[in-house]
Amino acid sequence: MRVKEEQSLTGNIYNFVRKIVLWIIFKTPLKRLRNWGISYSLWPVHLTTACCGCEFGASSAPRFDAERTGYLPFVGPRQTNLIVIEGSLSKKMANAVRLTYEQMPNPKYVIALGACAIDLGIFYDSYNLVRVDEVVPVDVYVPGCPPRPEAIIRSVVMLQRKIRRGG
Amino acid sequence: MKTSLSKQQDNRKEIELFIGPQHPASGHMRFIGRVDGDIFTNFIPDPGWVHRGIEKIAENRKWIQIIPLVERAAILDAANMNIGYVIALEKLLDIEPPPRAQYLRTLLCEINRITSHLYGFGIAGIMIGSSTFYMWPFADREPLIDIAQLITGARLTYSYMIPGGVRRDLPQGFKEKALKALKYIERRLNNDYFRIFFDNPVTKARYQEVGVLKRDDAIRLGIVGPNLRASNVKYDVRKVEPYAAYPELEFDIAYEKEGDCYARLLVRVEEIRQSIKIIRQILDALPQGPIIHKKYEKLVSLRKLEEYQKTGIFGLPAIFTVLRPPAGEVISRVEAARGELIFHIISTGELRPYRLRMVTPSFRNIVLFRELISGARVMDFPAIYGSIDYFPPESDR
Amino acid sequence: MIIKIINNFYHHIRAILIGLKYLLSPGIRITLKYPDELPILPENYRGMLKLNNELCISCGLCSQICPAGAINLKLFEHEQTKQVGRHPEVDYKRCIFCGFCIDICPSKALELTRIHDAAFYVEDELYYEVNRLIIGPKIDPPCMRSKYVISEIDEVRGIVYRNA
Amino acid sequence: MNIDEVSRVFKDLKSMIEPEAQISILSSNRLIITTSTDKLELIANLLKNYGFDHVKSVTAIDYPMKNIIEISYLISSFNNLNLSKIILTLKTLIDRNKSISKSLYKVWPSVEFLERETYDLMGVFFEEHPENTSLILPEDYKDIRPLRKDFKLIK
Repeated sequence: MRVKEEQSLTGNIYNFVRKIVLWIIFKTPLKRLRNWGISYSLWPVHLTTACCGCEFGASSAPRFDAERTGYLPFVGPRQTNLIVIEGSLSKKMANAVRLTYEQMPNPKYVIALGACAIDLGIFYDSYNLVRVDEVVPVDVYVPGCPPRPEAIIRSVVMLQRKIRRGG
Repeated sequence: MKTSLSKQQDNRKEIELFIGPQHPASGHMRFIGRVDGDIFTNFIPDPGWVHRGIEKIAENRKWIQIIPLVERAAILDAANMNIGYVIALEKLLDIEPPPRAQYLRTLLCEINRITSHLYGFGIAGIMIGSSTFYMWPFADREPLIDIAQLITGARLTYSYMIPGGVRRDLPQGFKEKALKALKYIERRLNNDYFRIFFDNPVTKARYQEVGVLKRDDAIRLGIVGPNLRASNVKYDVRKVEPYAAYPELEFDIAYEKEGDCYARLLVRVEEIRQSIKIIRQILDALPQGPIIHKKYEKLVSLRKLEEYQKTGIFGLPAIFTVLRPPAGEVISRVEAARGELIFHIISTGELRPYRLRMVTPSFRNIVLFRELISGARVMDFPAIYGSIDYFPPESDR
Repeated sequence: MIIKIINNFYHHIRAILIGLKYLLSPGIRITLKYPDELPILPENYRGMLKLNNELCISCGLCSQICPAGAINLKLFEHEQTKQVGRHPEVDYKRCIFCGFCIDICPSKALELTRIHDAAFYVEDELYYEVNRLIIGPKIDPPCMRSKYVISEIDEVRGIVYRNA
Repeated sequence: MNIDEVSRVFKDLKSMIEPEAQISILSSNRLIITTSTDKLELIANLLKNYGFDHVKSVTAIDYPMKNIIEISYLISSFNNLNLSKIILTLKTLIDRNKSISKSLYKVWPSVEFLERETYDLMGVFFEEHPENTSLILPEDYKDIRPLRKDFKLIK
């Protein structure tokens, strides 16, 4: 951090304090602590876009129990920080996904689940689908149709690693 | 304070209430309701949020490529979607699969019916706030999914049936594993589920005499599946127009008389029991023999034929890539987990179908939302939705 | 009326008791602790693909049958054997794991691996060229201390896990 | 279902609906009735009185070469177990450019969503249908309706 000397001595205290606070949050071990905290409290919004949602449900159910990784599907977009796009995304739904994404607080992450979400999969020439990439930025891609619940948990673990490495 | 309240009541207006599209339950779907107090005066389902255009895409695919495509309509219920299409295709090609293949198909369909109903229970449970009854059925699906995975090699999307037979024979030691899983699920269903959910006074208070569908209404609206049978109509495609190995198997049609939400759940419970009975019969009376029509058996390469005789995995013959069924029009109907599934296929003798019409049970049940929820209280909506066992991707296709 | 109240009370208590029974008995958990315990799936599970390019006869049937259009053929020359042929490339961005390509391959050049739990940060990594397909998918276990387990169906507990 | 019963139903229906429509047997459980659009409701009423109480499917098929759209109603029965073994196809042909047909909502309320879907995906307008609005496609959809043959998917 480079705070100019005259700035710290003369005037603009507000700017100075802001810079100091930003430095403490983002450039010191506090940032690591913050990332560590975020990585174990991923709350995906309950936005089951298509049929991969069955496996999304199964991954939260007792056999796989994704909650062990600190990941709990939750209802409102304001309280969540992860979107899991389960499968195909229709044009009608793309609007809703974008709206949900914009309502979520920062930092926010996206997992694209299944072939349909990544490149439309078996519906590659469909007239009513869009790729997830065109709607929201994606952090982790999971292939499969549908992906197994293990793969879903793996994607969550990978996302946690990415966040801890510095998002 | 009092006056203002009463004043408000005098000028009371109906409020428009939007539910969804962000995940009201299994998959997304929007409802537009008008509420007066806490009573829905009008309720309009608005589907189409998972529309992928399967009917149109099918016109652009080879016949064999449509098998995985129609499964994606309801991957919970893939085997039943699969068998509906394959039966239609076999009618066009005029071939009949060997008896062992018929039994194997029936076996997978019934396993799939159980897993699908258990999924429905889980969703119904979480919708009325009983998270235990979300966890239990979802956990108890898993042994059966494992069984299906042993046969087909996939968890949900099996693509198991091909024209003329099935792709794989049973693996070794399958029967013991399957019987164990059946015993487990039977014990859980008959004891634990009833104790914690179906006999629970809370459940009964939420479900009984809510969302009553009378017999005449059910017929008038063309409802299908367990929802129809809960209104005392004994219509089951497996009995009316038996396909696969159903003519040789013994089972009863599950039905209830009341037509309310509770009856709809009980019909599903009884159907699971009948499915278990069917699977037991199949495991006992599985005929020996080939799993694929002899016309196709000769068409695979020698190496594949060796593998087939050794491990029971039948490779697809190369002719399937250029399959051209003769021109014609066929209709097939099968009983999927959520009701009657219809395929209406027009062939012109080309590489691809001219038109494939797929009428899924959920789409025919969609009208229930309007009929049952109009007039109900707001908090009856989750109970009714859960009891209908509606699956949006299946409805929208 | 009183009978109904007693009946309701009885059923409430019964529901609570059965819930407590499953809560308190630790032996009946069926949870697979995934990143620590990796499942070994049954033989012939339809996972990711592997190509044996010496057996491939460049017939192109796999690409013709693929329902998702995920297999492209590409002219390929093997580095050591100098064998040339049009070999398949798999695009896992589209692959739906139906296994049709393996079943139709007349020379058994494509084989199944049971790898099923892949996930990627970068989209391009999902495209498997011939070179990578010959080596087969290399997916690291998600954490260092993972051990392999086999799941078995059990009459009492549903599913049990056994160390492999 | 034996063939005698089908032929009995066939004879009954034949005496009932001719000469307004033509009926033929396709196989042991399939009957086909072909009629014109303006007689559709009349025939449907007769069939309903005979015992066919619901519609299973409304299939519209586009034939751009002949400039027609064929609409088939698959009809069967829940009440009468003998009739429920039969699937009866009620067919009518309409002009492809106008693509207006008569709704059967008054006869069988079960066609409601099936006809709405046909309107949405094939662009066939059903007169006297209570709600001819889009069901599945977005409300502002302006293109050619997707199930028409001249709607091409991009590869």
